[in-house]
Amino acid sequence: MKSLILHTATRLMIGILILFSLFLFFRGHDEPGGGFIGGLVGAGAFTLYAIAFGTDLTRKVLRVDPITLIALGLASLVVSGVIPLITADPFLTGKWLFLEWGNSDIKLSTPLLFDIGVYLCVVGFIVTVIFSLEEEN
Amino acid sequence: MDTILPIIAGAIFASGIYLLLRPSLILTIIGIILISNSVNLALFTLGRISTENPPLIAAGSVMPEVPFANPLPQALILTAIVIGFGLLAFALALAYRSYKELGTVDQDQLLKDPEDTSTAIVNNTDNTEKRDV
Amino acid sequence: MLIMVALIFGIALMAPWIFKLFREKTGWVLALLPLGSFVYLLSWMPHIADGNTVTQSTAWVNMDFFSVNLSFYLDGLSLMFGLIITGIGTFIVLYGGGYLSGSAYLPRFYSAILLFMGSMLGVVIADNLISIFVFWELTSFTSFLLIGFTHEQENSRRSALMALLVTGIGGLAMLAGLILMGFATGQWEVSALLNEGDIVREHGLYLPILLLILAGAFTKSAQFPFSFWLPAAMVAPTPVSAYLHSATMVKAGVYLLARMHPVLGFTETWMLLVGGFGLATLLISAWLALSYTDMKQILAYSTVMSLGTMMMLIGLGTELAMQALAVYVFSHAMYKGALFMVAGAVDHEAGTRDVLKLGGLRALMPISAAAAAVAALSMAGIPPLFGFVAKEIVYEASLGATLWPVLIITVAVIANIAIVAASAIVVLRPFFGTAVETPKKAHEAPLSMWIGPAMLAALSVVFGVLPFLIDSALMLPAAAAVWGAPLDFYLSLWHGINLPLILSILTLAGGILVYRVWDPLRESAPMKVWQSGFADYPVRGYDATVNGMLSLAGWQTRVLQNGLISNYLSTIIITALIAVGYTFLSRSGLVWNPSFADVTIYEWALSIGIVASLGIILAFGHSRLTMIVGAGIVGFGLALIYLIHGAADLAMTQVLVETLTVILVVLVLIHVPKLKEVRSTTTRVRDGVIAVAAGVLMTLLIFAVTALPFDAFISEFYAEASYPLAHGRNIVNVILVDFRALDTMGEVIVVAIAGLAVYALIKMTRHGATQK
Amino acid sequence: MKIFLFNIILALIWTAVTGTFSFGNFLIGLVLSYAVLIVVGPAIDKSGYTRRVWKAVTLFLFFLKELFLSSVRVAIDVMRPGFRMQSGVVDIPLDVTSDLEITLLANMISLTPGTLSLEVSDDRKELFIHAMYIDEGVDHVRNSIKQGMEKHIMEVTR
Amino acid sequence: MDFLSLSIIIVYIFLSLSLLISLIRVIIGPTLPDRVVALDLIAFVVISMIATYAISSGHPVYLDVAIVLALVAFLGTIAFARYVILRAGKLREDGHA
Amino acid sequence: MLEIIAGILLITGGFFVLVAAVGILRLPDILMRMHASTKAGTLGAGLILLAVAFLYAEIGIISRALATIAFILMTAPVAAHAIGRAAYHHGITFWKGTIVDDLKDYYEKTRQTRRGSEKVSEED
Amino acid sequence: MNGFLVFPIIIPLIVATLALLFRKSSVMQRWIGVTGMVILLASVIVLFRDVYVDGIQVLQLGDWDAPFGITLVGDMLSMLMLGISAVMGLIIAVYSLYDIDKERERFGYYPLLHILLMGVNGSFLTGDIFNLYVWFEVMLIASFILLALGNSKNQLQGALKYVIINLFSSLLFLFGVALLYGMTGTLNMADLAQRLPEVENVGLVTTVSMIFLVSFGIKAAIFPLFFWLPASYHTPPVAISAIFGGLLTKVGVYALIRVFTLLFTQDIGYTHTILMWVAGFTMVIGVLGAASHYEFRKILSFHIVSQIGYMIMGLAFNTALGLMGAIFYVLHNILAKSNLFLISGIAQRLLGTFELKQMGGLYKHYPFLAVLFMISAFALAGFPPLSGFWAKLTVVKAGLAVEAYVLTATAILVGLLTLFSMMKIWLTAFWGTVPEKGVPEHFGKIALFGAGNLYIMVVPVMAVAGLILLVGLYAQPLLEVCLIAAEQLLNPSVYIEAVLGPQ
Ligand code: NA
Ligand code: NA
Repeated sequence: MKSLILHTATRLMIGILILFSLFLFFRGHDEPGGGFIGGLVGAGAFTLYAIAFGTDLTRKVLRVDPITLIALGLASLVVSGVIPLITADPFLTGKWLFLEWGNSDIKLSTPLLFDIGVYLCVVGFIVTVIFSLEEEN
Repeated sequence: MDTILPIIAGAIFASGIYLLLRPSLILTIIGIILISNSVNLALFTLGRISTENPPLIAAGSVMPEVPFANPLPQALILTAIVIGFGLLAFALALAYRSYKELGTVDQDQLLKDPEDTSTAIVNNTDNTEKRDV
Repeated sequence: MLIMVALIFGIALMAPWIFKLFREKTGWVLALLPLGSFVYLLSWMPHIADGNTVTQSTAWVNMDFFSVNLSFYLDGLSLMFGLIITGIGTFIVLYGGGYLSGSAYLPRFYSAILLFMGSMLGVVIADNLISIFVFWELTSFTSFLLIGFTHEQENSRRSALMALLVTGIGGLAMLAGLILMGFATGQWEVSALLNEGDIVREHGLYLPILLLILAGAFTKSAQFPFSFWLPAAMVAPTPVSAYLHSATMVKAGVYLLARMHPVLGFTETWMLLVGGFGLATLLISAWLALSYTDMKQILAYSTVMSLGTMMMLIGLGTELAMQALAVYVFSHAMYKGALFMVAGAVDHEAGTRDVLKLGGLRALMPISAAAAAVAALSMAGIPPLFGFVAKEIVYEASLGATLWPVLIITVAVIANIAIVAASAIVVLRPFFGTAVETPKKAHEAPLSMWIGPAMLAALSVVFGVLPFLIDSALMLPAAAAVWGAPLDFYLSLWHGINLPLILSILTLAGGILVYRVWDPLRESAPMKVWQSGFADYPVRGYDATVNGMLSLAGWQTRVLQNGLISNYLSTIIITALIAVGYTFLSRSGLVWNPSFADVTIYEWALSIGIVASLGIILAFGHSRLTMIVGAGIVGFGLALIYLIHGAADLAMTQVLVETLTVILVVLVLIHVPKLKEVRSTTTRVRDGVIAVAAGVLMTLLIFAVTALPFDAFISEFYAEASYPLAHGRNIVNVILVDFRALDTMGEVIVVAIAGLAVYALIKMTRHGATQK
Repeated sequence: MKIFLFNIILALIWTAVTGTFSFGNFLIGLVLSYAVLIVVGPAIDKSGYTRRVWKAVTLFLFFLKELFLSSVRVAIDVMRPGFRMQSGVVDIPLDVTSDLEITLLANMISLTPGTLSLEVSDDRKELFIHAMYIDEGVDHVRNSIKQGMEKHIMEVTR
Repeated sequence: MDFLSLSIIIVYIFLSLSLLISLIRVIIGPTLPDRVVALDLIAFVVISMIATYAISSGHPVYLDVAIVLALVAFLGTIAFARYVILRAGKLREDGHA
Repeated sequence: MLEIIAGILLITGGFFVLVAAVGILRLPDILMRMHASTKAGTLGAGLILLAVAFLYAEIGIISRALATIAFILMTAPVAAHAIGRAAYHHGITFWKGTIVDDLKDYYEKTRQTRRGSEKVSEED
Repeated sequence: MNGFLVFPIIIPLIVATLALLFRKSSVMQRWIGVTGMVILLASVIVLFRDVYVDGIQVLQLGDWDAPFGITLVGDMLSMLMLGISAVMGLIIAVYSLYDIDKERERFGYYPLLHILLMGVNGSFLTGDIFNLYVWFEVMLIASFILLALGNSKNQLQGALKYVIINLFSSLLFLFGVALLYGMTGTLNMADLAQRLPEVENVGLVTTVSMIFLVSFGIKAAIFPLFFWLPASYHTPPVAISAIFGGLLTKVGVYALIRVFTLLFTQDIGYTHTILMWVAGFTMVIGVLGAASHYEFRKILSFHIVSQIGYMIMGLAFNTALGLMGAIFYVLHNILAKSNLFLISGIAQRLLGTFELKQMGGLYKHYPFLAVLFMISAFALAGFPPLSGFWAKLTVVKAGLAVEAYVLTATAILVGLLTLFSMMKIWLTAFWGTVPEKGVPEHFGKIALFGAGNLYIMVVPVMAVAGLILLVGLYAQPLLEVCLIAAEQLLNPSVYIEAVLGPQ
């Protein structure tokens, strides 16, 4: 959409939206948020950008083909589910790694990887859809 | 027992059903959106509700504050919402593409498949690609 | 015997390749197969003649309450039929090679005819009820292929289908009958069933069993009114007609009833039904034979007449009738086979089978003429041929009928008069009299084509003169098998002057008389009425049934499958409403104790807001964007409802999805014009009623369920396990990524694929567009 | 440089929204915002945001005042029966030039008394606003904006 | 009842009224932009309601929903605006009006 | 004390939201209504969020409340601009008190779009 | 616990993911697509053996005990369904190598096919009613796009009906799940089977069963809910038609069998009587629909409906023989119906049309194809010694055993009408004369195994025809496992114990 005001605002908003989406994503295991919600907000950022600047520019910003995002998301889902098979646990069993770093502890886990997959797929999905429809204009 | 939510769910469902039966595809799709919402609300209600604490465990605690809202229906609805969204996106794209190819969104014209109504021969080779055999 | 049948099937399937090896000589090579089988069966004859039976059984499917054996049972009856099938089969293979030489489809013909032979042999020697049905169906199938041999003609295809459907439905009925009989007795082997006759006859399901099995037998054996398919099947090449439609397949029904006679027979119902149908068939078809001039049509109706005779004999249910049956079946196979083959030879050589266009072929085709003459004399029942022996004993049996003997014998004589005339027509007209110009210049048929008729004619003479050759060896065991107990009789050509002989003379005289007046008779009004009544109407009945079914089908398809989603949907919704609503009201009952006491002010506001938005959506059908706005508000309202009941994640998701939904709809609506509602008010009111009913039903169901006690034990487990075991404080998220992660996985896949799907839908160029 | 600053600002926003003001969290925020900037880098215009924090604060307070006053005025007008004001679409010649300045101005105009930004001309020389109260003339509207909001903004950005 | 509880009730009443009044504008339109403006306001009402509920329920965690709503409501409005403009252009191309 | 401040903020905020609602119902044309919704709506929601911040004097909640206010301040005018511009393109029936329309002249000059005062057409 | 149970779900997912990552390369797509099917089949065979030897296998996903986590359950019914879907998957994948064009490959045909199978397999394996809903949706979305892939007018028209009606059906399903949860507090099907009998309001359980009947009935295409099927299945490329016609509706049948043997057995006199009515009408209406059409694939589509009736009939009897028949019918029908679709595709390649009235000469010029058709068509009509014979025999026997005479008679008559419409195809396309106009140049000149790549289409058809013959001639093993499956279904306590542990 051709509007200087919208363009400028969008440039500012996209960073904030993506950051906010990461925030929602990372804390999702403990507070409202998670892969979907984070992914939806993240996708909202690119949607806004696509509406404001068109899809060509948005593709440049995104760099990755959204379908590749989907594929990567699926891959993380699979990997997170398959990791426990190494220890002969059932598919999708949660595996956790607790790292101490400074005074904050970092939790790496297959559920987190799983949620990353969710995030990527959701973003990939919405961006694909928006791009496809938007490019019809 | 909550009385008002089942009624709301029923009302949304009824509206959805009515729209589902409209000739315009777009309205049909809006009907699907509404029905989807009503079923989610029904699931929510059926998990039994009251104004309770969210199913979150405060820092330093190992259990949510009781009584806490039933988390399972929430998770199920979340799943259903996202699935519904995916399907809806598809339905919209399909409606759009159909409009582009067929020139209308009126099912009375658009979907009146001649083969459905008669046993007459209709040559429909258009979906088959000609390759050298 | 399994090996024999399997071998036949195996070689049959290889016939096209064998053909590549032997070309024109293939018939002679392949004829070794039936011949070998014939010899094999013959080798059992002494054993059987001594009153023994042979059973062989291989389990096909063997389970507790479901077993099917590939079992075989050789006794007098099956042996006789087996010999007929393989014996005539030998000649037919040879004959077919000559008749169809040069046809591109000859290899397929060999396959089909041998497959048929294997199946037919299976029918008569199978012991297990289900395997009988299996072979029975295979004969229908192979017969279909053979009738439709000249498939490029519409007529052939139609006749093939007709035969398949008519015998097919009978076969299916028979299957039901056989299964019921199996249930009734617990026996699935014929050999064992033969001792269970009393159980079956006294069983409550006797009549249904009988009717179902009769349906199978009558259709297969072309009993009136199901006989029409057989004359129609004469479009098949002559070897097929000769083999299937006179010598073997059409006798399957006769075989079946003969086989089942000890089990199902001896009741008044049996006699009335089997005898009655047989009698009617023989009378009707004997005279129908005279209304045609095509040799094959005449022979076809004479075959129907013979089948009627056989049925009548089975229906008589006396010892003598059983003897007569055995002899009649055997003699019929020989003379009718020979006559058909000759008819085919004439057609093949002269180019027509119409007796009016033929004459004096005797000189050109001497061997065929001789064979035909002998066979026809046998058919007419003239001594010293075997046909005479048969006719004598048939008359004798008729006279011994326990029920209405006078009627039976009268009908038999009247019918046989016609058959005598028919015999005369098919021999005298083409071969004798003055020579007539024929479409093709006739020559004697090749060896392969005349050897069969000649041999069969010769056998008619041999067995006529020397009946003792086969009476105790073959006829007696066969008759005993049908009777169900040992019998003792012998055959002879000359019984002295008795009533049957007098009747035979009467018949002969009458036949000659009828032959003399055949031309005017054929054209006479009563004959036309007879023809249309008994030949044309059944066919029209078949057509009407098929067309009726088709128009019913077309009508119901037009009504139901009318192409409109909204009609499909309303049908589905109404079905759901009725199924669920009726069940609910009749079996569960309403639970209705509303209480709005604890509804808070913001819940009221939200509810009013949601309902108002629904109103907007419904009222602004002309403005889709307004509807979308309304739907958005409903979504926000729901998000708030979720939120105030403790579902933060849900509320966020709802808000996000609702917004993105609106965006998507808007992106699509940019391109899609709006549509005015064109539905009538009636339709809209109807839809409104459906919708309201659906909504009310949903509400009531939720009320009814929420009135039940609820145990949230799963969620309690989640609450306890979420932090200690799954390391998460947001229980909803832990459910999503851990407790029920598989759901989430599936859901994400839906979304992922939806992405691909939308991409493909929008981006893919229309298929074929580039080619055009 | 500006990107780096933006990076830090984003990291601070991160710590603010996460509500954990620890160094570790700030680092996480820094890393995440860096990642974000990698993603959205091309989207961010090189020219563009304030380093004059105190001017910004002044501007912000000025803006809050205007917002409140405008709301009160609207409230009064809304509640009062009948409408006596005169309104219209007015063009404002611009002195500010950069995207950020124009956007800031336009947005602030939209949130302040009786004015609403509608369009910026292609040559970025004019801003079209809808003004609710032009009872004192079009020029008065123009002047009050140029002397008020635009001046404040330019103090921050120049 | 303390002052806060009273003010919460008053706010709920205000907000509920606002919601219903905005709905009237949605209903009466007359143009799509009118309705979008109303929808936009409804988003503000809902944000306010959520914030109030975060107070009245004692669960500030609900505030996060308000943030999310604040972010995405904007997206919706932009999409509508875009629709109106594109649609107007399209109708013009199609030779309407 | 905090509770009193929060209560006052709440009521004031609620009042402004109500003003915005009444405004969009009462004001005579769409641009006029947008004045109400943008300004009063933003202020109302902001005040209520501020009340939350006051009431839960925790850094996490304050920062979130302020972040929300910031988002609203950032987005509301942009949204208003977008929809106002769209409304103009769609065709506005200005109320009788409208005395000037410079944008119309600009559009005519640049032939960017059809003149705002003419109704484009059907509702969609 | 049997960790292998998850393989039929994750193998297709991994394959699809790889295929997506390599989506630019047509060669990779094909290799991945076909190899994936082979691996899937191998994994199913391993599982099948486990279940055959050791009885019902269970996997508690995420290591959360039932009923808290999601349980995968492999009983004999699941294994049979998995087996047939893996076989068909491989067959279709190979057939697709020729039938599916580069454009469709580029837009993700192979990943979609695998995801479709993943949804199907998940539906067969899951022991959780909500998870079943999820797999249904996975299957649906994949089928939606496979149906529409290509965007021809026919496809879009068909897809719209398919999509909207199936969306509605899914929502109904979800509502049913919600009600079940509201009644029992659980979603695990074994747990549900335990708790549903304790629900005070028995009539309410029966009411909910009707919701499931309607919802699954739509998927299974029973009367009067089947309209979407004949309106859509004839529109996509043949490979897709085949997998739809063969497999997809059977997932609905599977679900009906599952819930009406495990969950809804409290009022059999009512529910299963309704099933009988449904069965009868479905058979008749479907076969009449077939009789009234003259398009190859439409005829086949209507027969799908008709034959669903037989399966429902076996289910309605609720006896070992009936269920065994129903299951056997499902398996047989998938083989025969898919193969007929595949044959229609070859015929179309040769003659350029699916319209019977413009077809002919196939028997004359392509006798081998005629044999393949004969085998499949007569199998469908229930002729011995082909697979359909055993299917028909068991169902008819079961019907007579429970004295459901009218329904059995209907089934028999419908069998005849099935034969009628199969012969309609035979009489025109095969026996009929070569049409004078519109026949492609190559007709009669190219051989099935000669020039071109037609053999890629013919070999899979041969394989299926071989299976049909094999199952017909050597039915015992399959009938036995169908019986095991039926007995497991009739004795849910084994299932419940396997999932929830000894009670
Ligand atoms: Na389906
Ligand atoms: Na089928």
